[in-house]
Amino acid sequence: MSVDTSDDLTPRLVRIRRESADTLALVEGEAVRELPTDLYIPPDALEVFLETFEGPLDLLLYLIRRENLDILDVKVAEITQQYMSYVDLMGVMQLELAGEYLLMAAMLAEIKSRMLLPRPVHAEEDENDPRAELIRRLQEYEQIKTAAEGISALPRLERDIFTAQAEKPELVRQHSEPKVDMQEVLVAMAGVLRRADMFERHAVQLEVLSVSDRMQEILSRVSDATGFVAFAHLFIAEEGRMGVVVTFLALMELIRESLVDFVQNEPFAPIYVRAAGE
Amino acid sequence: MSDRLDTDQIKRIIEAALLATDEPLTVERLVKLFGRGELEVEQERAQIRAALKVAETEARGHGYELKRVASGYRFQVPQELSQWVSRLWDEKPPRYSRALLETLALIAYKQPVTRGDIEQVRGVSVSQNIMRTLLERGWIRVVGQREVPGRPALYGSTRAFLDYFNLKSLDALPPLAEIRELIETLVVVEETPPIPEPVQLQAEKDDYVADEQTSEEGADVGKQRAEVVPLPTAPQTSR
Amino acid sequence: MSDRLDTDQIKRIIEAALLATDEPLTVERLVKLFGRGELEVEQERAQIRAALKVAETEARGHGYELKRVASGYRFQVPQELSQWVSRLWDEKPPRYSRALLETLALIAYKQPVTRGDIEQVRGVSVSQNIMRTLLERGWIRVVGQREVPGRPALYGSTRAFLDYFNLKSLDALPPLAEIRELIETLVVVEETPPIPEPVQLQAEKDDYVADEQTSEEGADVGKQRAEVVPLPTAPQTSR
Repeated sequence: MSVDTSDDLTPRLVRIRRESADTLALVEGEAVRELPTDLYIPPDALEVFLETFEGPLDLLLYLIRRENLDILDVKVAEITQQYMSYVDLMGVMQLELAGEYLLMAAMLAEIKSRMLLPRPVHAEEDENDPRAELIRRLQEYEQIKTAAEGISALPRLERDIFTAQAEKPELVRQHSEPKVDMQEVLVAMAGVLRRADMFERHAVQLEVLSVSDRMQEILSRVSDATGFVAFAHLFIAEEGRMGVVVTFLALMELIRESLVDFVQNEPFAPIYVRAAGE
Repeated sequence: MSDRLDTDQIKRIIEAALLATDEPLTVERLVKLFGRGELEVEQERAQIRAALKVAETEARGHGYELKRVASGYRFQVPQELSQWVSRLWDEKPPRYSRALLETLALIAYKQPVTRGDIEQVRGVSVSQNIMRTLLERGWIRVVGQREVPGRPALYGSTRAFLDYFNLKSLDALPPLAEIRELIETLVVVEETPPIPEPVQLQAEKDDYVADEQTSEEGADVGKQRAEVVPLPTAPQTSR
Repeated sequence: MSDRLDTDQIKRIIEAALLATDEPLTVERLVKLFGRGELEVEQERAQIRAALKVAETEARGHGYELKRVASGYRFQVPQELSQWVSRLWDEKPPRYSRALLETLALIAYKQPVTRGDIEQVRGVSVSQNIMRTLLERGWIRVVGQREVPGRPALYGSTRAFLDYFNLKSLDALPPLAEIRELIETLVVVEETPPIPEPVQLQAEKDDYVADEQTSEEGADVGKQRAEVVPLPTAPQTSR
C-alpha cells in the first residue's frame, strides 16, 4: 500500500491519460485525444492546457522536447487565428494566464516575421536576436524546472523524515541573576556625578529644605515649648508648597518615631503637637 | 503480502513511532503500524510487548527512558537530567535599572550612606525594591544607623560585592577623578543632555559640601567609614 | 564548582537535550547546558563533538538517527522507517505545487532575487499566495531591497528551509543541471550571444562571509551582494 505523497509535478494531462487509454481530457463533453503538437491549441481545450502547464515557457518547452517542434517554423496564420480565439475567450477564462500565452504567441509571430524579412548585411551586429533571447529563457526555465523536481525529491520533514522528541522532564527553574559589569557601575556613578553637578548649578537659587533638618527644628521647637504647639503654627506659609510638604513629612516621621505626640480634643478641632513623653 | 519482521526491526519501528509523536501510544496503536504479514498472526501484541521490553532495556545509558503512563508508552527524558536540560529554557537574566546601578555605585563610593543620602544625591527617591534587591544579592548590608532623628540605616558594600567585581578592596575602585573623565565622554556621546529628573528632595547642604570636598580625592571612603556607628546588638530606644 | 563529566555523561545530557526540544541545537548551545567545571576548560566544543560522535554511532540499530542540518544537530526518524511511522497520522503530509517549488528553487538557487526576477524566469506571474506560503513556512525571507525604482524586496532562503529539506547548507542542494542545447542547428550555424552562465549559488547571509573569504569567485559574490540593502536589523527571535 503506497500512498501518493509526491508533489504535483506531473502534468495533469498525463494522469488523465492513465484513466482512459485514448482520452486525454473531456472538454465540454468532447474528448481531447492528443496533446498539442504545435502551438495551436483549440480554444475549447485551452482551459485544460492552462492547468496542465506552468505557463507558455513550460508549454513551449514541452513542444520542443516531446514533439520536436521547430520554433523557427511556427505558422503565423495559425497563431494569428489562435490569438483571436484567445481574445474571445478571455472574458470567461483566467485572464492573467491567457494573457501570458498570448504574449508568447505574439512574440513567436514576431520572431517568425523577422526571419522572413531579408536581413541586412551586417546582421551579425544585430544586438538582440529575439530567438537567442527566447532560447536563453527557455533554457533558464528548464534548469529551474529540473531544480524544482530535485527539491521535491529531497527527503523532507513531515513526509520522509520526522523529528524525534521525548517528553521533557519537569523543568528546574533556574533564574539567573542579572550580570553587571564594573564598567556599568562606573558609568552609573558618572551619571550621578554629572547630575549632581547640574544640581549644584541650578540649586543656587533654590531654597534648600530637608526633611531631617526640619525634623530637628520641629523637635527642638516642641521640646523648648512648655506644653503644646499648635500644629498649624509649625508651617511657614512663605516656604510655599514645598515647605508645607517637607514640614508635613518631618512631622509624619517624628510621629512614626514616637518623638512627638499629637493631641486633638474632638473631631475637626485644632491639632496640637508636643514632645513625646512629657 | 510483506515479510515477517524480527524483534529488532519491530523495536526500531516502535522507537521511531514513539519518538515521532508527542503523545503516548498504546500497544493496540502500535500494532496498527504494521502491514499484513509483518507480524505473526495472533501474536501481534506479544511481539510488540517483547520489542518494547528490548527498547526499555536498551535505553539504559541514554538520555531517554521508556515509560508506561496511563495512556500508553512514551519516551521521556529522565528527571535526573533535568538540571541540564532545563537550561534550554532559561530566561535571559533581566537587566538592572539605571536607578539600581546608581544606588549601588553611590553606596560603594560614599559608604556609609543612608537611603536619604542617596535620594538627595540622585535627586529622586530610591524605591524599597532597589534596596531589597541589592540586599538580597548580598552586595550591600546595613552597617549601622546614623545618630539623627529617625536613626536611618547606614548602608555599606560587602565582601561579596568586592568578590563579584573582582576587587581586592574598596581602594581598588577607580578613583572618582577618573570617573569624572567619563562624564566628558558621556556628554559627547549623548546628543542631548538628559532632562534632570524632577526634584523631589534636595540635597542637604552639609552633606553636599562634604561630597564636593571629598569626591576629588576619592579617599573619602575610609574617612567616612570612621563615622560608622556599629549597630547596637540590642535595639536601642532613644526616646 | 561541579565535577568534570565524562564523555558518557555528556552524551546522555546531549541526547536528552536534543530529544527535549523540537529544534536543532548547535554545539555552542549544547556547551551552554553545562555548568562551570563540568567540561574541560578550552575543550568544551571538542568534548561536545566527541559525545555527539558517540551518540551518532550508538543510534545505529535504533529508530532514530543523529543528523546535522543547517541550524544544528537533531535526532530524527530515518527515512527508511517513514512507511510505518507515517501511518500514525490520518492526514497526508502537505503537497506542494509545481509553481511553489519552482519559485522556491529560484529563490534557493539564485538568491537574492526579487519577485520580478522570478516572474521573468518562469514566464508567469507569481501568485501572492505562493509568496505568503513560503514566508509563513519560514523558508524564505526578505534579505534586502534592490536599489532600483520601487525598491523591490529581495528574497533569500532560510535555515528553516534547509532544515526542512534535511540539508546542512545550500551547497548540499542538488547541483543545477547543465544547460541543455535546445536547437543545435541554430547554435551551430548562427553566432548566438553566449549563453549566460548559471548564476552562482549563493549562501545564506551568515555563510556569506565565509564564502567570500574562501571561494575563488569571491569578487562575483561580492558584486552581487552590493545590490543588497540590508534591512534594518530586526530583533532576533531565538531559535
